[in-house]
Amino acid sequence: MPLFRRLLVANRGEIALRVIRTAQELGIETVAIYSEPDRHALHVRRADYAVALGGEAARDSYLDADKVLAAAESLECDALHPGYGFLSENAGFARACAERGIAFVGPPAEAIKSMGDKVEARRIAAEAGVPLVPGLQEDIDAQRLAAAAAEIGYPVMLKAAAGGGGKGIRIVNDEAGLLPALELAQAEARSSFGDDRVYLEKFVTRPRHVEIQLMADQHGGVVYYGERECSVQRRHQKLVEESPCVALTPELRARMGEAACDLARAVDYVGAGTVEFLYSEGEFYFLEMNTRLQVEHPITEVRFDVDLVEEQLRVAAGEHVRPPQTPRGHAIEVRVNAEDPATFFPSLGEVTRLSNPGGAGVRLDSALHVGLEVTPHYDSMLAKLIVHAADRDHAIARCERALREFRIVGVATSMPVALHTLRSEEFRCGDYDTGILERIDRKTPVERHDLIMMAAAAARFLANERAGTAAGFEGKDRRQEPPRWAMLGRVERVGRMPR
Amino acid sequence: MPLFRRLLVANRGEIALRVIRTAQELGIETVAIYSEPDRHALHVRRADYAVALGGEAARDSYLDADKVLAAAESLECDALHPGYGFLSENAGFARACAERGIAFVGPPAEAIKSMGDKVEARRIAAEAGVPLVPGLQEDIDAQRLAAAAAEIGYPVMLKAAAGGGGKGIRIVNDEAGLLPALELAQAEARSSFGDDRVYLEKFVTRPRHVEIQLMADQHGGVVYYGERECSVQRRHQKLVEESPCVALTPELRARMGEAACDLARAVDYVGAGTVEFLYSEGEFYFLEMNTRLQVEHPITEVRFDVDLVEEQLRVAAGEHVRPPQTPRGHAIEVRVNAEDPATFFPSLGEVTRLSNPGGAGVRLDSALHVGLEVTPHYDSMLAKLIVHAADRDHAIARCERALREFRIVGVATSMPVALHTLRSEEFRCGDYDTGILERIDRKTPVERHDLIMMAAAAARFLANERAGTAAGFEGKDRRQEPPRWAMLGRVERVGRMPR
Amino acid sequence: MKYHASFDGAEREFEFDRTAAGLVARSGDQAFQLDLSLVGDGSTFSLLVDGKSYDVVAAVDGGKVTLQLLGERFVVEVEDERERAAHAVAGNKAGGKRELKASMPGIVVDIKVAAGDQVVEGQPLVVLEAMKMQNPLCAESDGKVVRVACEQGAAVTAGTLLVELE
Amino acid sequence: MKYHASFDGAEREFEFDRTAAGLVARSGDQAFQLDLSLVGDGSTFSLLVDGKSYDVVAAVDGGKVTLQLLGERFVVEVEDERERAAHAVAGNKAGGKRELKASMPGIVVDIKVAAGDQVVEGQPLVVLEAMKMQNPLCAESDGKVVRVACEQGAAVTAGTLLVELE
Repeated sequence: MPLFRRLLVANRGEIALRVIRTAQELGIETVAIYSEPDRHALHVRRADYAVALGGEAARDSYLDADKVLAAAESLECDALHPGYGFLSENAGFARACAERGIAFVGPPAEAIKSMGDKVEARRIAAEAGVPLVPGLQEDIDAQRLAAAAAEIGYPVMLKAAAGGGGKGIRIVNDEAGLLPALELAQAEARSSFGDDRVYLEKFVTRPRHVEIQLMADQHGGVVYYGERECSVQRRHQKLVEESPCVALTPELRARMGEAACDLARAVDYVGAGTVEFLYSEGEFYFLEMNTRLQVEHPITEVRFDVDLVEEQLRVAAGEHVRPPQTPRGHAIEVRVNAEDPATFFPSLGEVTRLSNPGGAGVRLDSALHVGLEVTPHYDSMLAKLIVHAADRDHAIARCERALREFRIVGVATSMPVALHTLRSEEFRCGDYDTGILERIDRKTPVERHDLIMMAAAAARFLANERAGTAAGFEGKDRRQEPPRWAMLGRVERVGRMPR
Repeated sequence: MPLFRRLLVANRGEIALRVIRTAQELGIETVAIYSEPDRHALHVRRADYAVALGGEAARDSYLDADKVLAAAESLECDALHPGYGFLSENAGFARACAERGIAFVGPPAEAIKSMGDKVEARRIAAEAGVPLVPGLQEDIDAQRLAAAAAEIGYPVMLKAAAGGGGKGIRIVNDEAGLLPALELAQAEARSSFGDDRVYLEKFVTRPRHVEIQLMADQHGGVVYYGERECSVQRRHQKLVEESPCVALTPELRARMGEAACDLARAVDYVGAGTVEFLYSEGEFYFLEMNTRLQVEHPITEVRFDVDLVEEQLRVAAGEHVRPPQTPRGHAIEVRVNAEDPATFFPSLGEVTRLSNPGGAGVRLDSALHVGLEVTPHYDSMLAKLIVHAADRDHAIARCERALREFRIVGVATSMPVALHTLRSEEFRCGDYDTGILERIDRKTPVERHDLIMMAAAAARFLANERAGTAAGFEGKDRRQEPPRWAMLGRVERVGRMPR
Repeated sequence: MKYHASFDGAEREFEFDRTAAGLVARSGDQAFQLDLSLVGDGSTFSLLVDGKSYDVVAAVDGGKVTLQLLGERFVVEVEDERERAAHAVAGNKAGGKRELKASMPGIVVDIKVAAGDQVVEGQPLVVLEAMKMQNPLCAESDGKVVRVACEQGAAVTAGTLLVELE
Repeated sequence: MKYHASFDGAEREFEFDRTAAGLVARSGDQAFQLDLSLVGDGSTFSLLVDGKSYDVVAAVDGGKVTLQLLGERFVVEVEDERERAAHAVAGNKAGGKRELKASMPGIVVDIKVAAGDQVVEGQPLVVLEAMKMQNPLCAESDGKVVRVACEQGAAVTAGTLLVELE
């Protein structure tokens, strides 16, 4: 008996395909939903059933809870997997599923709500004994501030309570600078946000972003599967993730894991969740909890030999969590985004050729196919390349090798940025932090110039030969093929002479 | 310091690419060799260097030891990996490498020679205490025959010493039938082969083909990595392999493993080797030893988290063997051959589209690329699909899923045969033997007829719509694209409007 | 336009109508709601039949459609009305000589018949070696060998006449 | 035919000769033995330079060649002799007005300049939101804003004129 009879996959792209794959392997029927631009998408073609939502923009399709619920009900789905993004952290949607008797493959609405409210989440974390960045949030006056700063230790930060995105932050290096900085910060906050409240927080130097993957069942059981290091970020978008984090000791790892599980227990959590921490110099501080599957979950899967989507479905069906196996080796994930690697601008267009990486220790989670139109409607992530090897050095080398093999023609991708990261001394030595991407030298070495320009000139030379009728013509001209091949793909030629 | 400076990969196709990948990950420079039809092959494009051998047929290129050695010397290679097939089990070639100071990544010439001579191999195996199929090979007369048959137990086989390919075999069920059968067999052998010698062997009922993967170093160390079950065969060509073999108990597995290691020690073996056994009803019998990497080695790799090519290179460089890790889960490999799945005829042609399987637990070892010409010059194997999952049921489901995802257009492949095997009750229950492929029902169920014919009619309907200017035209007509796209691939459109 | 499909001994006729509500396929007294859409790679189409999804690779070569569907490969004969009418006329004129041609390039390693032999359907006539495999080429129907047109050991290309039958 | 390539501030001239011994590329006083061969997929070629092997994906768009090589992406300007001569003439007539156009479809979320402002190379002029990302569009060289041709909040398509400069 499968865990569920029929699962609606309320997402698109690689994560929809990811969920469909595991569901099918477990004998669960799958239902895809799709917006108008996604009619040909792989998740539609690979699911057992597909329901059109209409609309182009996310809010008219994948974010429209009523449409999604109607699709689930029309096909009599008994479960729904939200993936990540879209409706995955929408407490009301989770509740609506439950009300309709559809098992929401995620935490209860209350847990989503608690962790979605950042203030509430901090409060619960503090109560559960999870370390927070030390600071002083309330009742700020000069005396209390000085006392708190002395206790925390300099440098400290003054942040505008109403601020965000790095605005209204002042760093203070010693007590002498504290009061002048307070006045300036309050003035700045008033003019910028019309609200002069500020708060004090420890300035975490060289922070690393480290997160714990956990899984909780409906019976109070909680397990965790080690950590992931996600410090290679640009504008808070992760680009390269690895597991384990080279900075953690087994003792720190255990403390972080236990803290994450304590938080999950505090909100009666069920399902897959990730607790994000800032890590710096032997200390870790709670950032937030993501109440869903994380993009980078596969690096945990390959190390622990676990299928986290399977575990999600099991606990959603009422099973107990299973103890994780001992992790093995080192894993790295690279997110492949449709963007110009030099300017970071989104790159739109049609994927016209595709050559996937393969071989030992390489996993590709992708919804790429030839003919895919990359449009501005959705996220720019095209694929995730995951590698696994016996140790970190081999994993880095394997990831480089796979990146060289992976060829996407038609849109530019962020792969070269990942390659520069993997080749950088800072990443290789492992002593890096969330600022690494800004520091990496991405210039082309001068000694490559000859090769690059020769290859480009050779491409034009070939194109000219191909276009003309010059002697020395190489390759085949597709335009001269008999038109019948062009009908619907080429006919499979069984036992004919190769041309 | 890498293990070697520069490695010549004396092979083509997926195994050449397999070796190149690991070598590059270990920082070893790679040199590809290629015949004329292989100028565009992936192993040529992915290696650091490439040397043309000239010639089309294997004997004029990859089998020409002089050409291969000249290539290795011209690029100053300090090691050579023979892959499988071609020169990999040629003792003279191994010796020629050694004489030139090139490390042959394989066993010493003497070990290749001993195991390559089937009579000698049986003799050494018997001396080393490895079980052979019980029988009577020499000094056959009626009395000795009857005594031996009684000891072995009926049924027994009488085989022509000069025979082969199943000819000249008689099965005898009881003592009464023995002498009449001997006379007939001798007469038959005389008329068929001009040689009336026959020998007696136990008739092994429902044999399974089970083999042990081992690795030996230059210091007498030998380890083994469990077994592989390779009973899904057609004309002695393996099609689907799995690990572990469901028929073995841990005790039997250990006995087979120790027997294989004893044989390796008996011939001072070095490197990767496979000892093949017949298994039936709790007993196993030595068949032969393959003194090279085996096609199906990846199912061992994914279970043991080991890179066998890396281990080969390590022991070739003089390192000690490393103790294998505890195996995890279940693995299945499917060989994807270019052949018509209905007639088993070779399928030649050009690969015009390719869509690779992906996701969790899926590995593809392949040298396929769009534009590949499948010619009659070489082996028909195009790719190997390897899946790994927590248990056998999940592995079978994952393999089915991946086979559905894997699309090759331009040549027909054996994938549907593998799919029928995986779906058969005989394979699923695990109680199968080397005769399984002949017994599997490959007929299309009648309830699929409607769908198949509708899809085919729809394809013609679409093709007609596409060819004409009818209303309701769907999709895009590539023939109307601007000619500049056709030059050398489509231009990557950064930030243009999608059409 | 009607399409006549035949596969594995079964036959069906389909008619496709693009209506305001979408595409409808009719076969006998059955009707299916279809959504049919070519993927941009030129060889794949997505087929939704009453909500069920199928990912189909198709190669159309005249009246022969080769499908990849659900991991399997099916070769289906599909004629449209006009072709069917034309073939019905031509069919009446057929019969007489038949030829066995090499279905792939290879080497003739065995010839199992001689001129004048009676053969039955499925009987191996010639063995061709290609890609390290021995491939028996068999008679497509009962008949008599008129002429053996090849020699043992000869290298032949695909399409080479090997045996003439009647 | 000579080809003039420029990349990242560097320039080279190449000439290709197909000789009996193979293809030779000459650049200045250097000569390279090449083997250049298009793969059947139409966008990839295999390049062997004195035995070293490179797998190159190239897209040629007029004089702009976009390469994928060794895992990286390079955009190289390549002119042949004739184009170079033609451009040298045209170049002398250029100068004057310049335009900032939307490099992608998106929504104008911020306009950072007004008519009459002096701007320097690299200075952000307009911020365009696309795919959940804020993308600053910057001045390509120093100059003066003549006219702002867009409004905050407007949805624009790729190529829409946003700011005129001189």
